[in-house]
Amino acid sequence: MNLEFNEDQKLLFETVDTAVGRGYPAGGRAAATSSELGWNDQVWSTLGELGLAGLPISADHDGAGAGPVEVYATLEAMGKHAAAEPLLDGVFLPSWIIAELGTDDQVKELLPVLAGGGTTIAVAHSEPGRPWGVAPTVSAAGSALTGVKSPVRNADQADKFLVTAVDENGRTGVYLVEATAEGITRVDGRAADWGHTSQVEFAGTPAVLLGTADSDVAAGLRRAFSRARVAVTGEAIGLMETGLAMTVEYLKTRKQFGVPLAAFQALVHRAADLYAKVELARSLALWATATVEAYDNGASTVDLDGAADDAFVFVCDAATATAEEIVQLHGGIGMTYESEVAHHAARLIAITESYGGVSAARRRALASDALLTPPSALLNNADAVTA
Amino acid sequence: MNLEFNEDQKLLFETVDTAVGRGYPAGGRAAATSSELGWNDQVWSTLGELGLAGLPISADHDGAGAGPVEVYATLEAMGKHAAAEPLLDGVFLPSWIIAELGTDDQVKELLPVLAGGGTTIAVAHSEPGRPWGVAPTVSAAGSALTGVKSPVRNADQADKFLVTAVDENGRTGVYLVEATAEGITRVDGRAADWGHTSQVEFAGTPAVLLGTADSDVAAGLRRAFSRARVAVTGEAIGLMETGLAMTVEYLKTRKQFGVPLAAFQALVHRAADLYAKVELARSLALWATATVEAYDNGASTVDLDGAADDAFVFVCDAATATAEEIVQLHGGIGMTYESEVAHHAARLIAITESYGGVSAARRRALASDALLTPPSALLNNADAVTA
Amino acid sequence: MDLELSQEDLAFRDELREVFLGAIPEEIRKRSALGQITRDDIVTSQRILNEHGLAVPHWPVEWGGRDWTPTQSHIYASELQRNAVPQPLAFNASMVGPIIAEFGSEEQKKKFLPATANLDIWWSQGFSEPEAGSDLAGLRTTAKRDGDHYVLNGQKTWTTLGQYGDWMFVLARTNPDAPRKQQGLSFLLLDLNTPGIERRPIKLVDGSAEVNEFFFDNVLIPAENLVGEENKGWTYAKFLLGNERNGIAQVGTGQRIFADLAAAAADLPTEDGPLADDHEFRAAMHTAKTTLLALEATQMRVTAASENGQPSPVSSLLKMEGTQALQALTKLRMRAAGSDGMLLDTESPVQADEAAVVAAAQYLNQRKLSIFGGSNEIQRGVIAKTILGL
Amino acid sequence: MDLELSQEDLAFRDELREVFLGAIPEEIRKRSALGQITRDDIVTSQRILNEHGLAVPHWPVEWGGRDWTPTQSHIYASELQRNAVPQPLAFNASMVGPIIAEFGSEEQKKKFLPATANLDIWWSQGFSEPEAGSDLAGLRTTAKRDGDHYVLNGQKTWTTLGQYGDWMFVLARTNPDAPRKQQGLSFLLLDLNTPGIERRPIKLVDGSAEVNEFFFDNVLIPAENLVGEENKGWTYAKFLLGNERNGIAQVGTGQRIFADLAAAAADLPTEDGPLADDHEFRAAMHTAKTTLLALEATQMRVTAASENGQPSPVSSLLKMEGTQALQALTKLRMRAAGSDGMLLDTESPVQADEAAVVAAAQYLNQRKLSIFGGSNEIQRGVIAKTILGL
Repeated sequence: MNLEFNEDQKLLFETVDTAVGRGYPAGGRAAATSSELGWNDQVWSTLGELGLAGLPISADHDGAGAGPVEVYATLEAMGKHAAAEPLLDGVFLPSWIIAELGTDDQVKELLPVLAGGGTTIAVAHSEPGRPWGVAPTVSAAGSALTGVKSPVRNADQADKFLVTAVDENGRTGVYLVEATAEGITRVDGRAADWGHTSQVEFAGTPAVLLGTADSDVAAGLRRAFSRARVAVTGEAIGLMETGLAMTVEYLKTRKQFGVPLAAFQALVHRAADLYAKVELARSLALWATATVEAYDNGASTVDLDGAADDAFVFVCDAATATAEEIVQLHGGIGMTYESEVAHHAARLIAITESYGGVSAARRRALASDALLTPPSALLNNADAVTA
Repeated sequence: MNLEFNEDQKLLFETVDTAVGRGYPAGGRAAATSSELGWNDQVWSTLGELGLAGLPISADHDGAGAGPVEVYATLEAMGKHAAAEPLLDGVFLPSWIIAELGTDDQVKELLPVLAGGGTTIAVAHSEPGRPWGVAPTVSAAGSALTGVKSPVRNADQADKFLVTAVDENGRTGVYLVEATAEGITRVDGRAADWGHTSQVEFAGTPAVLLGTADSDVAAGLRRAFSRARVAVTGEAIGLMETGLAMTVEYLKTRKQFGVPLAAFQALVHRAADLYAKVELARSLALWATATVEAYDNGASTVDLDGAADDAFVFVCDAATATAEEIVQLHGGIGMTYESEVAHHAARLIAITESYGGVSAARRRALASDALLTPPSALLNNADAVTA
Repeated sequence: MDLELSQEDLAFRDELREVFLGAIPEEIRKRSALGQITRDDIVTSQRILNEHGLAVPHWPVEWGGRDWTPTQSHIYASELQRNAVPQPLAFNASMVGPIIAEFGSEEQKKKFLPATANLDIWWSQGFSEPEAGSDLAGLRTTAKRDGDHYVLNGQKTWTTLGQYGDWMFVLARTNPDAPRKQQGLSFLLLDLNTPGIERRPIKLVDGSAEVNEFFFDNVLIPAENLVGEENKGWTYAKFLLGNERNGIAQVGTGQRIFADLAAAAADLPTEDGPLADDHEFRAAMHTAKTTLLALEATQMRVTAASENGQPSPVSSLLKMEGTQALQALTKLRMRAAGSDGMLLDTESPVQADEAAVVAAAQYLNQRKLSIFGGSNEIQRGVIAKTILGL
Repeated sequence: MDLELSQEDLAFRDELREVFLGAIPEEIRKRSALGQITRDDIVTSQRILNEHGLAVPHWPVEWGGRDWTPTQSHIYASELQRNAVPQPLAFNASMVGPIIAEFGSEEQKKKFLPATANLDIWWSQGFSEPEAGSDLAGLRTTAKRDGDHYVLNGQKTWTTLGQYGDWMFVLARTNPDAPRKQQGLSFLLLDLNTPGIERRPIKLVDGSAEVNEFFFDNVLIPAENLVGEENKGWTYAKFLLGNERNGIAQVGTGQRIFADLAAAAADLPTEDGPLADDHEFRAAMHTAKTTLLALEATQMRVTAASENGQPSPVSSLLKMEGTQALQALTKLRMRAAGSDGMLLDTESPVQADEAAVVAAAQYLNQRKLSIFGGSNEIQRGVIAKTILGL
């Protein structure tokens, strides 16, 4: 019974914290996202040198073979600085999809490249006006894709795309596309959090099916996205913690009516409530991370997707409330592009709409048969006895 | 376009306020509900002398023929003092049911008696463990009722009961039963707000069908209960206003750490939020009251039941929040039977479970086809033009 | 009680709609609804309204006012909002105009009021400062009298749409030795073409650039541009606070967003069917609907009190609760848009629905509602003090 | 990380369950779950626990303590709550016992500790006063030394279950001239059979009579009943605050209520089917469930910190958030009960389900959770000050 980082995990957190922090002084996220790349090249190189691209990739494929706790620690440290490097979306997530669905040859070919760092694969699943959980409209006729994906994060820098599409037989598959392949039209823009994002249109674009026609694509994708939902809660916790810390600092230093804002008890109590909210969210994020770890260790009773939905919903609700409150407690300053806290808020909000978004996750959680099962954080202590 | 009391209505409010206030000094509700009657006999007599029993009963039947605004004004004034007299449950509600469903002879016989004051009829619709909106389990075989109704408010003092029951043909009807009829077993207790309340069991109890076998009982009951839901929002507003006022007074006078509680900004801001909540609730309660009035005046576009549900839900949510907050801001004192504010809170909570309760009202509102129609408080200004 | 507009009021409303829908170009109203209005849209719209006598109806009659009843004023504000007509620039129509009309000299009235009504002069507001936001009276910008001029030094910020400003009305300290900080402030009119002014846009995190800061370095203001008396500026500024209650809760705007969202929800799909059938969405819409009804009914109560010549204490909650209702609606709109709100600022158009594309940025932008124009924290303090006596 | 109890801990848990479910009578646990526990239930239960060495496990070993690991203590608190076992009387087991064990004389330990553990003495708490609730240090009850006695005068209130009290531990002012109000307080043990004591029940609005007030008129306390040093009482009282963190969030209680409610919901009908299928109910249950998981995980983090010998700052939020989660569940229970919660205190049994009958009164009763034992307002202040440095 333990939700703590071990010593290695603590060291990992500190290493990432230090490395990312160096590249993200005040204004760091604004500078990174407004650059050509969309992130900080220096930080990205350092992360690569530290071997973090290969963090969750198995050692057989030149990765570190680390588990979900290491992923969480890394992303929390990045969230602390509102870092924009596409470790999760451009490396971890595609690596999970490839590991779930790829043929042996594909896995052997693709994962070592991802683990080596310096390359990203953009996952193109969302479509305009289309719910996350239904079949895509992009069609895969033969080995050519046609249709529109949007938004696709960091598509402008990706070397490849993983694209969900439906073949002639109505089967959904994931297809690997080279970014330089013919018939691709990109419309570049930004997300609400200023991360580079694009609409990507395919017109007869050559593609390769990931895995084989009889893979259980739905389950594989679901697991990979569940991992991403849990991982991104780590980033959210880092963002919330720093957002709260900046707000507390602001209350201590900013004066109105001749006294620091911290003299106004109404604001102080709201900061205390926010602290409680963030810590509860952290606890649930850690629990979900430990749940993924237990799943990976073969625990048979684990509901990976359910735990991911529960944690994602809870953390996203806290993230929304935190985004609103840290801005409100800063006043006008908190609305400006120049302020750190505004970028934390914007990124938190973008997280709540990631991987299908919080509304869809809540719908799944509420529809789940397991909803009314009494909660127990411990896997082997679930039988709540009632009088 | 007007939600104000006219001069007569203002006078009515002041009259009731004064009359009830005299009988309800500090501790008034506790004293009234713990008495044999369950209310204050003196106040009840005064209300009768003022002709308030007959307030909404038509002049043809010896009533005042007043409308929903007068009912609202009366109940808000009673709510101000947390008064326990059964004007709504024991007189107005049965009079509406009788007016909706009774035969001409029944109406002529019963309404003048109710209008005369001094008698009450208890409406027995709720059944244990049974949702409000489904057919009753009490059976009406021939003209004899068998089954259990609970809770029935002020059943111990009622001269008659109006009982919903299902006949041999599966038709729901409302039956008139003398309180002294044979086969009645009463188990007396109290509601959470200390109002006298009973379980009433019928075993072959003689009864008379209200109206005829082909009356539209469902619609008639729905309208009568919608009127009751709107009327009780008036009582709730009175309770909330006084509850807030007592809390504000407490904040001003009660000292902790050597200063009045009003020196603690966190508490003051919460009082301000509470004020806003109460005033919004009042606005919606007044609007629903005006809507009933428009309905009575023949406005064809009025959705009486929908407006009643919307107002009841909104006011009950505010009532729950107010009950919790006025107790919390008082601390331990607010929990005690001796304190006024505790009785206000308890009565507010009881209101939220009246007439089927807030959860069922919300279910109806959310299932309504009208839900997504853009809101307009004005009946002839509803066409919101969109760009 | 009465839930109907009178025949006269209905006729009045229909006249307004004829102008709003007939004379104001549809594409302007559409951009306005999407939060993408341009400077020219605002100018065009206000000049059309002015042409029809509808830009400054609450001014004194001799300067273009209409002497409407409170009900008529309520209808006017409501119809502007419902129809997404760009509101007459508040700095002109609701702020500096009424102040000049009330406290200005005859020369000032003649020089400024017609041009202000017609938006020939675009006014900016020079009140807030970096260290004087909620605590406005703590402002530090000084205007030192020197012969025929005041010499202005200091900084103003949060100047909404200041990038278009021709003139600015400035609250500045003319007597630094006044015993109370509210004393010693004066209300001055400043031509923004005067030398010594630096103007910098402040970009907001949603990407908009609607607020600005201004730096003043020995800027000369002719003494004739002092409004009213020297050192009485606080009185004039406070005059604004109670001046404009109509439309403060923006119920008409809320109704319009509700209608748009309800219409969109029929077509917006979820995994389980149209969003319009989604329970969480319906529950949130029910809260929004009843809140808007309660706000509109509250506005009716305030209007009735005005008809009776009394201020209603209830009006002070309209800003706070109206703001929160609008913010709740923009959040709902963002959730309805989902990931389509996460691609914007593109060079070419994208396939996603336009209203969805701007939804998340709009949500972020509208966080300002509870901050600017008297934060909700300030409103709570006002309610507690003036209404509850706390 | 590890989401499993070790084999040792599982065995430990199962041993506890054997006592909790095997030795504690089922009807006592049932009454406890319904909030209808009697004095005798509490005494019976504690004596059974004591017999099995489970009444005061966190006391020093020589007085019955078990020297458990933090994990074991966590399991113990959780299992008591989950199984609705009446907790050992907090005044005995968690308050006066640990204080006497830590600060009392040998005579006091011998005289009081075994009887306290076995609930042969029922202790009441004499801390709060009418003018000293949240501001405990402002208390006014005096204990003036007079020869071999202290003479007690004043009033105590909010004494939970004081109607059963045999003895009371009293915080009283022995030095009214101390420079700070926290100084000059002493911790005294008072036999409630001493002359000069008046005891009055305080009825709560839910109908319960579990709190009392006490009036002291020249009550003589033998000087030997002073615990520790004179005027050091505040130190001893504060010792309690950090002393008992296990179970403070009452997660086990929440899990039990959740389980009961989930089971009931399958049978509770609404107009549209079982409550278990109702969307509003499911949404509220999801919030309750994730909050309970988050609280349990937080408790795990606090326990881990204790294992490492460090206090976790997170523990201070457990009271506040745990309280709110329980209150949310009692509200849900009330809504599920509907009108069946509106008939209680009947002479004969009624047809409605017992859990439904008590639901509304329980909801009202549980409002105390966020008030007593350090109100949530006090908790926010503590978090702000000690954790955030505000």
